[in-house]
Amino acid sequence: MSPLDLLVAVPLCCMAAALLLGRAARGLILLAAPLMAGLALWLALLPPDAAYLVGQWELPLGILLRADGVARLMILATALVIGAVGLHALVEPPEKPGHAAQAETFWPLVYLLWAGANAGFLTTDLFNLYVTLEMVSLAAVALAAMGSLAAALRYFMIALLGSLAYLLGVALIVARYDTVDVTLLAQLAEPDLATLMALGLMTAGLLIKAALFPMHGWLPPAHAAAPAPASALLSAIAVKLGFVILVRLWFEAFPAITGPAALQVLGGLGAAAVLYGSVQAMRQDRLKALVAYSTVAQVGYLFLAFPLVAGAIDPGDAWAGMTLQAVAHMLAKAAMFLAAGLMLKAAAGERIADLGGLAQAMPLTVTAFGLAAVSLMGLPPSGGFTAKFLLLTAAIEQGAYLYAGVLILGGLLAAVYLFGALAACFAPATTPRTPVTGGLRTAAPLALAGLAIVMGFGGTALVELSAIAAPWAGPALILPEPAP
Amino acid sequence: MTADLTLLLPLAVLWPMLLAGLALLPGWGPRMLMLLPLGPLPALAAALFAPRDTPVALPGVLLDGGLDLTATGAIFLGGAAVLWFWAGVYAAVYLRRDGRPAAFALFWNLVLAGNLGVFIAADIVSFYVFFALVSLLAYPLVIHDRQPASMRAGTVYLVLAVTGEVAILVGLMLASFGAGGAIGIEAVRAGLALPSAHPAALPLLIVGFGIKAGLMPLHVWLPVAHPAAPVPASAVLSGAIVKAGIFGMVAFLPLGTPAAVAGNVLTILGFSGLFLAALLAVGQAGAKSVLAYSTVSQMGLVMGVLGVALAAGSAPATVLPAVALFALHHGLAKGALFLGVGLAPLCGRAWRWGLMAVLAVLGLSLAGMPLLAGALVKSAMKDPAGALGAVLIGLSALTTALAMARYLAVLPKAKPRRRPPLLMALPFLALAGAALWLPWLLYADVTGKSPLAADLASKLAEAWPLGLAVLLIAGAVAVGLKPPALPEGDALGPVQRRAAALTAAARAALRAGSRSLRRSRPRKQAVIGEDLDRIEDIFREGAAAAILLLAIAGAVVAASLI
Amino acid sequence: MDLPLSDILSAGHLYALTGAVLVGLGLYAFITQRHPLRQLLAVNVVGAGIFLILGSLGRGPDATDPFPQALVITGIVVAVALTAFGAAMIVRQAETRAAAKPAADDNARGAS
Amino acid sequence: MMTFAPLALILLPLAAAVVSFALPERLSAWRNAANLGVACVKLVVVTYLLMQAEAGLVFEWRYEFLPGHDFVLRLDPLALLFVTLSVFLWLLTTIYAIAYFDRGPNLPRFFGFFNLCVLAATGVAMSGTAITFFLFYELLTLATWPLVAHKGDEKSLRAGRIYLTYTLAGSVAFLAGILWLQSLVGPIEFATPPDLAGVPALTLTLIFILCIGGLGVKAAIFPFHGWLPEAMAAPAPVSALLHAVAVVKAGAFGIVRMIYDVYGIGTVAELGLGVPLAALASVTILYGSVRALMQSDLKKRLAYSTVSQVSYIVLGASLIGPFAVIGGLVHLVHQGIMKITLFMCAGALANRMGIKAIADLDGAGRQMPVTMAAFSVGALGMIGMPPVAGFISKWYLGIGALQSDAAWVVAVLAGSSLLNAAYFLPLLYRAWLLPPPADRPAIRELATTRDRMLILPAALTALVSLGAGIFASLPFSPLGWATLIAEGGYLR
Amino acid sequence: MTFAFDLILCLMILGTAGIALFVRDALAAIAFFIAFGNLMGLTWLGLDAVNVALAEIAIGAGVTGVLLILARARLLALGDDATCSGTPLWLRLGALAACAGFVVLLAASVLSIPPESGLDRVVAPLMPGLGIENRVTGVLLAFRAYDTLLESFVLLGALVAVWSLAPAGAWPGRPADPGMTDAPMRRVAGTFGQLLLPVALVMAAYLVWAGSDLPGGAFQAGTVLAGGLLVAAMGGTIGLPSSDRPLLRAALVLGPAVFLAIGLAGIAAGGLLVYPEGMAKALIVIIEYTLFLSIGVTLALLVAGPPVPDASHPNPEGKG
Repeated sequence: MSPLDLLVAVPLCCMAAALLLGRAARGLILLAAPLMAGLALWLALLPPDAAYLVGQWELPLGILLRADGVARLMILATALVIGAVGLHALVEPPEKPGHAAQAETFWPLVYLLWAGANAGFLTTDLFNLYVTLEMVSLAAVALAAMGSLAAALRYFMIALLGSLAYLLGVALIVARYDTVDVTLLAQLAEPDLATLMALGLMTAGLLIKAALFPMHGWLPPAHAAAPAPASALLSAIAVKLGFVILVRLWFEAFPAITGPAALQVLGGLGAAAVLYGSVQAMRQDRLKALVAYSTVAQVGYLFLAFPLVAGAIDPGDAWAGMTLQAVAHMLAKAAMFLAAGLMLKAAAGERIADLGGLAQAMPLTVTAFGLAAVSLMGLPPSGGFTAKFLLLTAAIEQGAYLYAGVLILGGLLAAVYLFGALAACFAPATTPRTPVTGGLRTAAPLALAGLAIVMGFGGTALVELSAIAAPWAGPALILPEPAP
Repeated sequence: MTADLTLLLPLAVLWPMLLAGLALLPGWGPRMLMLLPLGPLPALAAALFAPRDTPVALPGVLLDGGLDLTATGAIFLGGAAVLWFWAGVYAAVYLRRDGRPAAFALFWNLVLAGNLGVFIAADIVSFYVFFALVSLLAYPLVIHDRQPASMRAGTVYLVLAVTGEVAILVGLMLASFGAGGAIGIEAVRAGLALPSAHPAALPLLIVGFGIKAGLMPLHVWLPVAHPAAPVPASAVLSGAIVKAGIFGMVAFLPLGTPAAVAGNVLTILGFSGLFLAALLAVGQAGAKSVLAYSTVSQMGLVMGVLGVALAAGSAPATVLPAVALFALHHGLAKGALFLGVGLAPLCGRAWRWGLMAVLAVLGLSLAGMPLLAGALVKSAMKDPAGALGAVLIGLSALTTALAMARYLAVLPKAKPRRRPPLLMALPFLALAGAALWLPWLLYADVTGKSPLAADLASKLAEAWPLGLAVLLIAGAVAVGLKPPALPEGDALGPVQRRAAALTAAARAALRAGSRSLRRSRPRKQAVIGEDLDRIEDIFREGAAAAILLLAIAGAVVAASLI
Repeated sequence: MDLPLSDILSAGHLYALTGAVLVGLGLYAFITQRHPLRQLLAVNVVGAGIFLILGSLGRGPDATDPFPQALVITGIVVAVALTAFGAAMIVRQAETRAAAKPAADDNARGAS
Repeated sequence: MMTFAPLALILLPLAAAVVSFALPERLSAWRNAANLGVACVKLVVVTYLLMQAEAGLVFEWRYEFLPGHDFVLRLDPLALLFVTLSVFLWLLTTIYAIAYFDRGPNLPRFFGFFNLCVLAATGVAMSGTAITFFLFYELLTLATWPLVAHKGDEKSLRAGRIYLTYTLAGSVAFLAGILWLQSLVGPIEFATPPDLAGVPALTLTLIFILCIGGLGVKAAIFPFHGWLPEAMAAPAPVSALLHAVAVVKAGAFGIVRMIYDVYGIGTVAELGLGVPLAALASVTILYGSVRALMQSDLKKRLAYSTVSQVSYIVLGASLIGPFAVIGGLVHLVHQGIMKITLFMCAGALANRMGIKAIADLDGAGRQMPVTMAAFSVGALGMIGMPPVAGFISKWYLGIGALQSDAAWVVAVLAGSSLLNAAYFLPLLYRAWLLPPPADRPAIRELATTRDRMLILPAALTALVSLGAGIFASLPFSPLGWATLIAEGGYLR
Repeated sequence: MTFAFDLILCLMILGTAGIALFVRDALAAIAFFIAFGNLMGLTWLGLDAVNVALAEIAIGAGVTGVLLILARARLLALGDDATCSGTPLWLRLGALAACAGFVVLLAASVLSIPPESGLDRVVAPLMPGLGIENRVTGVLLAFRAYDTLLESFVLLGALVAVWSLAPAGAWPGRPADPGMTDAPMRRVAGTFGQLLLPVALVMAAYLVWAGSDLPGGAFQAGTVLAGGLLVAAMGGTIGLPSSDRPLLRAALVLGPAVFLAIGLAGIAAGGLLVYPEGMAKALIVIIEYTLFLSIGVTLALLVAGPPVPDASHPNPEGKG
């Protein structure tokens, strides 16, 4: 018995059960959320070398599941986010009015996403990652389609392209090395054309999935149009899988062959994403579009961290900064989308200018939005701050002033657009408000935002957690002995 | 026993403050007005009985300040106490129908406290605090009747007072620093004498005290403010409060060490004030204005003498007693003259003649009529004043006499058949008596010389300017010559108008400038916005994604190959 | 009949090259085609090319590696699943547009 | 056990904030009780701590919030000075705010953030490391924003936006500065200043500029002062708080920490950074005064006055002389007490009689004599009129400037005093000497409990500012405490 | 097979692919795509990968082709003929340059890798432990069963995703009738379907059984089953079920669920998807049969598309 398999198996069981239960499947989340949170916690507390060969088949062939720090943090955050979003969706219908199909299919898709994300975070197998990537993409596109079909179709096409690029890279790796396991590739990889080509293709494909500028085009329309719980899942989780796979590729499988210049390509794109996403976010007059562009900017930080991690003498801080940024963004962005959904519903409009009076009408929801904004802006005390602080420290220590500048500027720009939205809530109401509050509805975003803030207090523990079995920390993973 | 008597010093300032506090109690205002004379009594006691040069430390107050009564200070303190006392008695009657007795009592007592405190402060911080108290809180007294003229006068007063305060503050800072951070007045004065003293310290102090004391170009507030106040307030303003400025100079001028520049400037300004102000006084239409200018003139004399002494490096002991004595006489006499202005309308017939007689004697005394107290103190001043100074002082009798004649001429007409109330006449007479008597009494003590030692004949001979003045007045009256009508505050009006015009111009320029700045902001935002939209549309295309995918893959490969 | 080419180009490489060209063709079509259904078709061609590379490079002199074969089968199934979803979306989008258009036309007519 | 004392000072307002947020409006009495109770308890704690500190004890609480970066709360004398000030003024402001709002909208929010501000200000004071300082500094920004935008009208929102733009830009500059410095010398603890010997002078200068620039935004140093007058859109208790204790003081306090506890006097002097900073502070002093003179709105005039006055603290810190330090530190307290008096009075005038513009002040002294008397004391103190406390600050600053061979500063002080007089005295003139407009109804100033709660805090601070001046050399006076700090820390 | 055969096959593949991609008419494009798929199947045969060949022909060409035809038909009914649209020349040239460069790079990479069956050596010794012969099945259902497990859920997820597209008012409901509109044709299809369905069932069952040792397996078999079901539905032999039928749900979930259950049961034996010694073959067969059933139904419903509003209740969002 190990959380490594249960974390994938439980959501799959839930998906099957949801299909069997039909409409009654909604309540399943009441069981799944605590169960998964418990499993995720269990995972986080496992000994550092926790690993697992599926079916006990040895490596070049089999699939290795492993709980490193990144996986632990991401899975914990995923459990919290999906749990909260699910509980929220229990009382706040995630579907468009009248779309019974969406109401029913929402749940199996969520569990598919959950299983896919967890499987992806845990596995070290590149092909297995492809399958999980598709699980997540499929669920994500379907969830996005609940809002805008056109946006979802565009998302689908571009995501498909990304998947194929990744698959092509995997194909080259399989052919070249006869294995797709990251830990093995770390020992085998050589900087020849095929490997580089594979790395380039996989990277480019995954950047699409991660929505890094300039491949982010699909994200804002899809995330902005989807129902709030769906948007929350998309922005929080779907884009993170691409990021995690890239981390596996660049820092675990191929650190030996990725040159500093290549890292600068990613870092540069990340920096550009921060600035571009922020500028676009500032220009939006619809709340959810703003939040979606904020995701574009926030994703930029993740990649801006790549050269910082690689360039650090002691990469622990930058690594933790990168990981915590992902986690903090998950929590905060999910909270923000949920809150935004409630606010827009109460405002009966989708523009920022419609938000007037909400600070009075639904203070807790606006508080959740505000707390999430604090984390996204990187203001203390929050997970976002801890992450940016670590990254900024690393950037300055390395003399990477350009990145440091972008980190600082990005926070400021975020403040400009997020406070703009927040301020709109304080404006007097133009029409009477019918607040949408109460119970899980408000509690979910508030809890998530609160967690994003609380993260700021547990910095040391989180940094230590992120460092578990990190690629830079020491020798490669000691594989468990196969059963006799 | 001595220790107990030193406590008179803090009591001298705390007692009026207590009275001021009582005035704040609702309904106590009129009562406190009656109690005004009580204020200076502890100070009087202190001046008489408190031991000299025995500092009283007040730990914890301000910067660990203290009080100290010097011999010179005692004369100032005593004179001021007498003046305030009688003026208080006068005020209690004069203002008995006043609409704001509480306010008057409050500020009267506060100013009193400040005024007395100035004379007994031992450290510069306390000194400055008292000085500010007397300086600024006199403002409500000036504008007490709320007439437009008073308000205008008050504004002028306040502007110059604040300017003076700042000058003094900065001067004291510089001086204190020059003295190694010491705050004792003696130490600071010694520090000012050092070559290392900041060059700006002394000029700033002279300017600051000069404003208060009516040094010539800085005197403009005085002729407008003194007449504006109620009569008793005018009396103390001109008689006692102005002395605070003089005392400041007395306390801080580093006498004994030649300071040529500062001394000569002070001399020139002081003596020119002596004559110019007196001449301006002749041109005034109001009795109080005449007196105010006369004060400027008299104070000019004091400051001229101080300037001479400063430039010459005369020892303090040779100068200060004379100055103190002169100030005492002037304060009491001027107080009496002001009270006389208030009495004049109330004195019909015989009373008026009596009044005029006393006033004339006082005027002659001020002018230096031999055998009167004024001549005595002037003669004391001539020693430190140097040769030229002595001549000038002698000549000033002419101008002073003219001014006094003018004063008598413009004294308000009496309403028929009025007789002054006792409690107003008594203070007047008491002050007049004190002015004429006290210098005689103290002369020997203070200067160490006998008041009668000088040759009477030579004194009479020196009084020729006074005789000339009498002739001139007689002539003028005979021909019906009228003096030119000069405005109160002479140069003040034109300067104010110029200043107002300048301010308006500056305002307009500023406004125009800021408007032009605001206008020139280009509006390009929309264009950039459209471009951004277009870029974003491109990114949303699958084709773009595909090409970018290839480009990024290529870039990663290329970058790895580098 | 043996072309001299066969000396330098094994069958595995030949199919792999074909796969590479298929990927390129598919990509080109994906970029230049506008209709989503045609793009979907292009994506399928790209996928086929990739599978071909994957499989053919596992073609040894005596046997074909079962590992890439299994991956290809998995890939094909995933591809068909996605294609089905994509096709359904394309059709639904067309339906929605068609449903919206007459209403818009009616409005236009009513207005004029 | 007393190691937790600093933590308690943080947690108490947090508890009050939570209670305020949580209690619904109908339980406002409980909320008020909680706020006042916590404020009183804090006062007791601080009094106790002061007594302990007098005995030389220094409390410290430490927690490693990131590897290598400690979160340190440390109550050294300087911290205690600021803490005492904030705790004392907060109690009064709370009383005042309760009366001021009475039954306004959104009060749970207001009091919640209000308490978060206390928390942040206390935290800023007690921060033992640069990072801890930054954390609270930023929290302060965030907690203040909803207060500035409290009214929610166009003006307030605009003010909030401007406030944030300035302060966030400032804090990132500050963050960049300290991180840069940390990357060179390791974590910065105020108690043990870092060894800067190996760092190139240019780098140090740049870092100094970044940090001071960042802190200078909150301290409203020219040209970063723009937010402050705008923030006047906030309700009066907020203005009082922003100006007197929390925001501007945090900036000024930070500058003091930077100069004395991070760089050290020697390094600052060596780099020649003191004089330019003093010059900038001087420019701010004069500029703020001139701008104040041009305002027609009462609160705006007070705001520009704050711009001017806070730079005295910076000036004192940058002059690097024993007296100047004392002057700066003591002005931190004096300005706080006097300015809060002025703002509470301005708020009371607006609240009771609707007086906002200076032109409306006519006759206010007759109708609200206690308020105006308190106002007058504050104003005279600002001018530097003895014996109100402001005079003591100016005195020390002046002497300090001379000690540091910067006699020109004395001229600045003099000019500023004149300008202060020029913009404050007309207010007093109007209030006391001009008749009230005929259409203004007569009021009884202290009729109800609420009126007394509104006005008496200001009267008390006015008395305190008088007392702080008159009894300046008592050991527990602000001056005494500032001297203790200076002797203990900076004049070695 | 000779090199020349390989070469010609490759050229034909490229040719059909080119036509499929660039021919104007959509139906022609799809037809060529199906041809392309079949040629690909041949290629896989040429590569000695029969399992893949079966999958490619059945799924890659067959199911995908039907899917595309059906989609095209539905689009055509809506007035969208899905023809090639003109793109600007600069875009074409740019794309051409980019793709050509990319192909060159890719080709160079591909050529740098020697084709060899590296992992065959690893797989071969493990096969006896499983008790089955087909190495591909071994990889699919044992060594990398985890992939396959997830994949089966992907397929299920795809159906859920398709269902989620159902228009308002169509839930729960049946997919649009894929039946022939032409009556004679429908009758032919009907008859054919009555015949084919049982045949398909039998054939599929055989494919599954064979899959253990010979080429074949659950996916290929499932496709055959789906084909049979679809043809039967076209002819009206069977009606497509409503999406909320419990039996249907059970059929869909059965395969993945059993797979998952067996995988979880393996935890008792040491870990996820661990087959106890000696039971591997039996378990694999169980998985294959259940999976085949579910895959068949899933694929058939995938092709059929999302439920549509009941014809008796006209819906404004329905087909025009």
